[in-house]
Amino acid sequence: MRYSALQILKEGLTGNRGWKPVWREPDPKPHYDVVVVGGGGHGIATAYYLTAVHGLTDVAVLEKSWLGSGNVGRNTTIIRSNYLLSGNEPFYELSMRLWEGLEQEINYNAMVSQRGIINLYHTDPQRDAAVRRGNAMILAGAGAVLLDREALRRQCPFLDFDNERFPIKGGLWQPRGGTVRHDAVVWGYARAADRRGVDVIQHCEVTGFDIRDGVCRGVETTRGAIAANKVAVCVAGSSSRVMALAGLRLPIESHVLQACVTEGLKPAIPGVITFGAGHFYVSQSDKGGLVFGGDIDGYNTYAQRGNLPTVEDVCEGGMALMPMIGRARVLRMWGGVVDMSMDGSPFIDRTPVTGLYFSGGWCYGGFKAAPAGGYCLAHLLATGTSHPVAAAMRLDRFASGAVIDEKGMGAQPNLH
Amino acid sequence: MIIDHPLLGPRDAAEFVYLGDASLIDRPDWQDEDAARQFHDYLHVRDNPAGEHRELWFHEHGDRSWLVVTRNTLTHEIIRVELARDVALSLGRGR
Amino acid sequence: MSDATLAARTPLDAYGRTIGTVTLAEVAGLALVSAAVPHDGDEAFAAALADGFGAVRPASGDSATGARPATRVLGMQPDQVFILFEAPDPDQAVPTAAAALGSAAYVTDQSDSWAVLRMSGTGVRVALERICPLDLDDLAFPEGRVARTVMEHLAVMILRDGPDSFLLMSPRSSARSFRHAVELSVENVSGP
Amino acid sequence: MSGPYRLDGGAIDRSRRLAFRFDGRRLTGYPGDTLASALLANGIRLVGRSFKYHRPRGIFTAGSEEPSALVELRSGAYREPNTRATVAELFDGLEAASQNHLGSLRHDLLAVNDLLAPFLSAGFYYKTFMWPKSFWERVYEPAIRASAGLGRLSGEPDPDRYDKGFLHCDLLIIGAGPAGLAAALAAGRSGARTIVADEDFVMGGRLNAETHEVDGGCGTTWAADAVRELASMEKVRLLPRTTVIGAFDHGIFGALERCTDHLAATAGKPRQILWRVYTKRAILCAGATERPIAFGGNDRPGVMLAGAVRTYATRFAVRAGQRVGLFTNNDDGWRTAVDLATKGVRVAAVIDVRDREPVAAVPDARVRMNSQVTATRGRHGLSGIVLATGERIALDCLAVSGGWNPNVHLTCHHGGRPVWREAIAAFVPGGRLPGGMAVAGAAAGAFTTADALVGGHRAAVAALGELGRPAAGGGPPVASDEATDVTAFWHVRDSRGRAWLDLQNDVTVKDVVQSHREGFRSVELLKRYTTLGMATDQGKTANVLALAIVAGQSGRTIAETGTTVFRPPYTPVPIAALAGRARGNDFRPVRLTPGHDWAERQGAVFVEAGMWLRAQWFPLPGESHWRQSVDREVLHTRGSVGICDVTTLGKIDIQGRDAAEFLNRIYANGFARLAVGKVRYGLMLREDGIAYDDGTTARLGDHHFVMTTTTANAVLVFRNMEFARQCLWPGLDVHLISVTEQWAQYAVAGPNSRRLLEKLVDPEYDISNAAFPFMACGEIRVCGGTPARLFRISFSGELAYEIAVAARYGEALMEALMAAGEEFDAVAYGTEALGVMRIEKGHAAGNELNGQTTARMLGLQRMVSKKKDCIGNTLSERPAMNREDGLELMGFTPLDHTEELTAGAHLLALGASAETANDEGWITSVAYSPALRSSVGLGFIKEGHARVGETVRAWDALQGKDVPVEIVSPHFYDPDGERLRV
Repeated sequence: MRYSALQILKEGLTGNRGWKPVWREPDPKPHYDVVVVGGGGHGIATAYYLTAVHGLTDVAVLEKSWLGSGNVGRNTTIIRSNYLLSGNEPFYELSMRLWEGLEQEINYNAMVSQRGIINLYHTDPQRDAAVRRGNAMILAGAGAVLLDREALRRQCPFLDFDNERFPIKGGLWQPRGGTVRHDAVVWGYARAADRRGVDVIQHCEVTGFDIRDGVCRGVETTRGAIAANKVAVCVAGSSSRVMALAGLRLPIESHVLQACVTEGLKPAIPGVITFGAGHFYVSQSDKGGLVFGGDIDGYNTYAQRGNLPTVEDVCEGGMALMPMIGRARVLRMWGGVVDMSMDGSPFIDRTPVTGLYFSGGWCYGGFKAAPAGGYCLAHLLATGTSHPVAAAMRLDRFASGAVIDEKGMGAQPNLH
Repeated sequence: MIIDHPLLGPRDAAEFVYLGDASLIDRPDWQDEDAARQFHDYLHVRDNPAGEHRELWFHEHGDRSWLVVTRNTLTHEIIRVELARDVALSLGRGR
Repeated sequence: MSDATLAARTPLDAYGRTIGTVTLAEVAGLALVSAAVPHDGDEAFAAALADGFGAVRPASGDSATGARPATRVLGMQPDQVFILFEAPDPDQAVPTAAAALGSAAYVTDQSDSWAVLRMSGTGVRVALERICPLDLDDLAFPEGRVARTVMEHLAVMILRDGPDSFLLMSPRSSARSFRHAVELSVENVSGP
Repeated sequence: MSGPYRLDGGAIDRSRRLAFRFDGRRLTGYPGDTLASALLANGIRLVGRSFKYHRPRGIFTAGSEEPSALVELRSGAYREPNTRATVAELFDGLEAASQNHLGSLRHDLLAVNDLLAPFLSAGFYYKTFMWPKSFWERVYEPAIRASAGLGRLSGEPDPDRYDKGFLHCDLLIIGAGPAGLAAALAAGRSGARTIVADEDFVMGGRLNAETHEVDGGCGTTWAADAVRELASMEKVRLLPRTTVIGAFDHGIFGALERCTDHLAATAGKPRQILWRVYTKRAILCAGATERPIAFGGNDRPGVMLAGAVRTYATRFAVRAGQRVGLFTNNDDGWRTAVDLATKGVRVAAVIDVRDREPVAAVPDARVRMNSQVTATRGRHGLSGIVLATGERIALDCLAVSGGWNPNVHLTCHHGGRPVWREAIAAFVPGGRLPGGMAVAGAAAGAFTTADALVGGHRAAVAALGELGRPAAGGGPPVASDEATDVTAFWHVRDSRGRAWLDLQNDVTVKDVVQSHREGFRSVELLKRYTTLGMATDQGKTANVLALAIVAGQSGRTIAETGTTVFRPPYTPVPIAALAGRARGNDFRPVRLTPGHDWAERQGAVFVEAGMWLRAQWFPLPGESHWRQSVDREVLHTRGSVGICDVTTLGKIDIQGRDAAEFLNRIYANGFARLAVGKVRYGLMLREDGIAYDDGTTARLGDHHFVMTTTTANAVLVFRNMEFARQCLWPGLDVHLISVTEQWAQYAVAGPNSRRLLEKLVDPEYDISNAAFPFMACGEIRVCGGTPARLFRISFSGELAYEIAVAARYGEALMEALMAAGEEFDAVAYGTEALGVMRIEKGHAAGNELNGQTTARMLGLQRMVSKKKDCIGNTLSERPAMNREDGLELMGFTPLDHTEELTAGAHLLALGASAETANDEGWITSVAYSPALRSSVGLGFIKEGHARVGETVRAWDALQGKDVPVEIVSPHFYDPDGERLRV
């Protein structure tokens, strides 16, 4: 069933009784060409691009819970390609381009909304860093605009420009950045992959890998053994646990990233704004809630919840930056477990086990990366070579020293 | 969170700074033949368990002790708190 | 050579104020010296502390009073105490401590590192409730108890030196922010 | 009695009238009213519009679970959107306005959405608005956004003050209804430190809304007596108007106290306080929330929860309608009919879905057992109902009771999932409760007053026992059991028209059925697809109903279907309250140097450096541009002498028998053999081999060093050194203490710096070049005996010193230095001039030491000793960090010296196209060099040293610049360092 205004009209007039399931609910087959572990944004996107770009259709996605129950279902929905380093920026720019054509391609409105993202700066060194970053973005085709105070004031008059502690000097603006309705991404990709023959299998947890002679030949699951020529693991938040089943240790720690949403409000904030002198970023959803967050709590955890001091710290940043939001009420705070890697950048790579591939370490930036993450992992699975924009995202980069450390914090995951 | 400091009693975790896996105490010997590999693993490769985790916390806004806290990463329950210096000495670290 | 002599200034310029039932006053004229105990030097240090200051070494989180005027030894770290004592000539803080302790401790002057504020009066704990994360109940934090903690993003050492009296020490550079935070806490709980 | 909607009795103070406004209308109420009760008392039923269809909305509940009656409270900057009228205490002068409508509340133009409802079913927006592509952001999304949302922010800074605080107790009791009060009495009488928090402004919970008896007397009176007794106990703290918002780790709870929301103005006191409550044990006595039944047209104003109708009558003395009907599936619902009838409210009908005898006699009411409501009548409010039999009954209020849901929310904050209890047709607390938490009363599924009293008492006694504290004598208060029998009933299948589940977000039974049909079968997927339970009430009245519908669709039980996850906060909390005081100047502390006031008197311009404020430059009269001041400061310093406050540098006192060996391991370069009386520059690596900090360390004695770190890294370096000391080499005798705050320190730089200092240094100290050469240090006295430390080090490249005195003398020393320098035309210089001079000298600073650079990149690879163990040296040898074609720190000058370089420009080969593949590096720092009369820059470029003299482009498309630059040595000024050794 193709989605369109006409279809809505037709269904509306007949009591909305004709809508069909967006995906099948197939039982797993005994063998697939490729098994993708993880039914989140990256896993589903990988399956979709395996079929759409590489013509592979004998593909299954295994999700231990409901579809999109991981980080794609609990993030702050921001998309951007405002990275600094050449190991990252072209990759995120590919992702941005995929976002830009996504809805028409998969016939699903994920509400890709390019309202722009502004990273504020408050000091000369921050400005210098913003200029370096902005130029790196332009080199990669991502586009960037440096806003001075007056230009910024026209866009965001509600900011506390003369904050007594950290006055705002300007901002680096990526007009193409924005937000996406996060759940819809996984639904749209799943529907499109399903229509091309991918088996999207929910409530099927991988409990082990069938590894013989250093070769991965399939997975064991709560719904039986499934053989596969290639297995790809995209389970950010659970990467260490799942890969440990294959006997692998990763340069990853699991941390909780909290976020908050307020009650619905009439439009107040135009795009995404990040505070350069505190821990706070915010956007407003189409439903009117202010969606905001800050840094991770900072300790290893697999509990999908955090603690109050982090939320307080984030709200302090919010009130320092835009005191007009004070009377907006936080409706819900939640936490997602993120893979924090040792340099703050992800991995899309083969593993020491032949036939076993890994995508993870997305830190708290995995959502915006889902299209390119899926695209590049599909490329690696289908062609056997890394996609050029993901070539630096290797598992062995800490041994070689070719790290991708955007923040310059070194091998301390909670600082990235 | 509250960390029950072995010398000071329960203190809010906000007084502490987190570092990570307590295996960071086991710094390799720079003169070992495969020191490069050992240092790589020491610094970068972690068990990252879902369950009991021994980890380093620094009482930065307190008595400046480094502590080894054994905490369950699924429930956040703290099972044991030790002075990291005692742990290091027990592991044979000295001069 | 210049004939100028250098005039000293305290972090809070002899600040004092009473708000409701709480009195805030900067405490000046005290020397504060840290004394670190050399490895395997615990006995020698205890002896030197007894000889030099007439005090016993307190455990971390506790304090001990000494024989010298206004001396209080604060247990701050596993191998380090702070010694607070009256010092008419502040330049003599370290020489005095060094002379008293000899080679039994490594001493470092901290007298100028901290703004010292005494907060006293019947409403003092209700006011501290707004910024101090520690339980200051009589049983949990009796007289003589000392702790280092954080209040409104500021490092603070807090010593209970009376039933309704606390000595608060916070870094000198942020003394004005500290004074403001304490004042606001008292204002927020005092009558209209 | 006053007006047709007021009854006798109630807990309102009739001695005083309060004037208030709703949508501009002048109205009155009484102290003790909520805005909702006052509106009902004035006969106002239409108070708002729903989220999606803009349907008329009225008052649905009498508590914090209210999904419908949301208003904008107060005005101007005080405007507070989405305030639940049911919990807003009435005060004199209150102003409220309805929200989410275009045009007037009665004639909302966006009500057209309701006509389009067939096309706006669950998830419609995912299926359309895709063409043409550009229309989403330009047309569709703005229209959706304007229509959605609810209330409006004022757009102005929140004018109120907020505070936070910390409370500690043995036992926290959450909720002061019968269970909570019984628990509190047991705890309080035992002497335990007890806190009782309740979201209401009157403690007592349902006892205030019911006609129950406790201990043989009136329940409300018993509650008031209990509260009075508790208030008299020294160890008990009562927190009314305080909502416990969340259970966090290790017994810490968040609680929001609303201090002044019930007043017209705050009188300068904090409006709200966010408490962090540290508990040993907690008892959740949060009660239960009534749920509705879904039937056709059940969203009309006038359709209310039965318990709420009862509350309005009993507590607030308000009749919710002139002809009230009751629709129930349980015995408790009948209480409403009986209580109303007793108070003289006309109860026109009682409709019970159960096929049994009537539960009670309700005079004059049409009683219909085994019957259902299928539709409602009315436009802006209820005018009548239609039963399945076709019978029509005229009503202006229908009280609906579908049973009660225990308020289990806080039990779920640590991942616990509630479990279904069929006997009461409700979820009760399940496993994995937050540590130390027990649940009592209706929150635990004990719905009678008697059970609540006993349960609360028992829970307290048990908690006290666990704390080793014997409970005082005396048993629980006594009450009789009320009838609470319930038969699960969720949805009238024969409904005509839409049956609402989520009144605010307009989610109907049809939406749930459709999304199930489309494959969104997990409750989480259902929630996300339909937005059910995502409104400001988080589905407190809707969720269980929807789960039951889903269960019915899938043929599973409710227990198998499960719930969505409850997360904090229990009720919404203002962002400002979570921020507390931290805004404006109070966002973070300000750190000032001892010389700050002096600099301020000179008119210095300050800049934030971390928490510090530092003087950036010192403008003189007539200088209109900062460059004039900075150039002058540089030229004066290089020409004669300048003084700069460098107090902010981190300073660490290091003592111990093994201090030298310790430093040898901390620094990449050697320190073991540094002589006493000497200073050495040191480079610190992280363990991963990246250069992260630098500074100088002076040896004051065999066992005594003092280290300086960069301002930015002072805390981190100290932390890392403590780690090395305690965890890596605990056997070394070394001790650290920060002395950053202890010393005021000034750089005195320039050819006349020695002559200036000689005027201040006491005569017994010889600071001649021979006696005190470059990199000497010593403890001296100045100005007639004041102890000081002198270091002959130079960041400017000139003959220079840093002099330190105890902070108390900092201001006086600055004045003395300037006075002594008068004859040399000494200048004070700020961080800008400091930056210019360090760039001229090619010294790396923050823009170069950004955590991404190696010693090799900085040209300092020879400093990394291979002959000793130190942090970072092993991993600094990794191949990718030592590539021959790697980045190297170089200097850059524009070919045209009138051009200005910009930091952040990237470096491209001449003729290379602007793309990532051709990126060869970037400019890190720039300055105008008055000495070279040119803009100069430092930067990293591939194979820099081999390319000296080559021209490349400093490409800054972001700022529209593309400047040809020559690659030069990074040491622009006095490259051989002759000036600093004289």
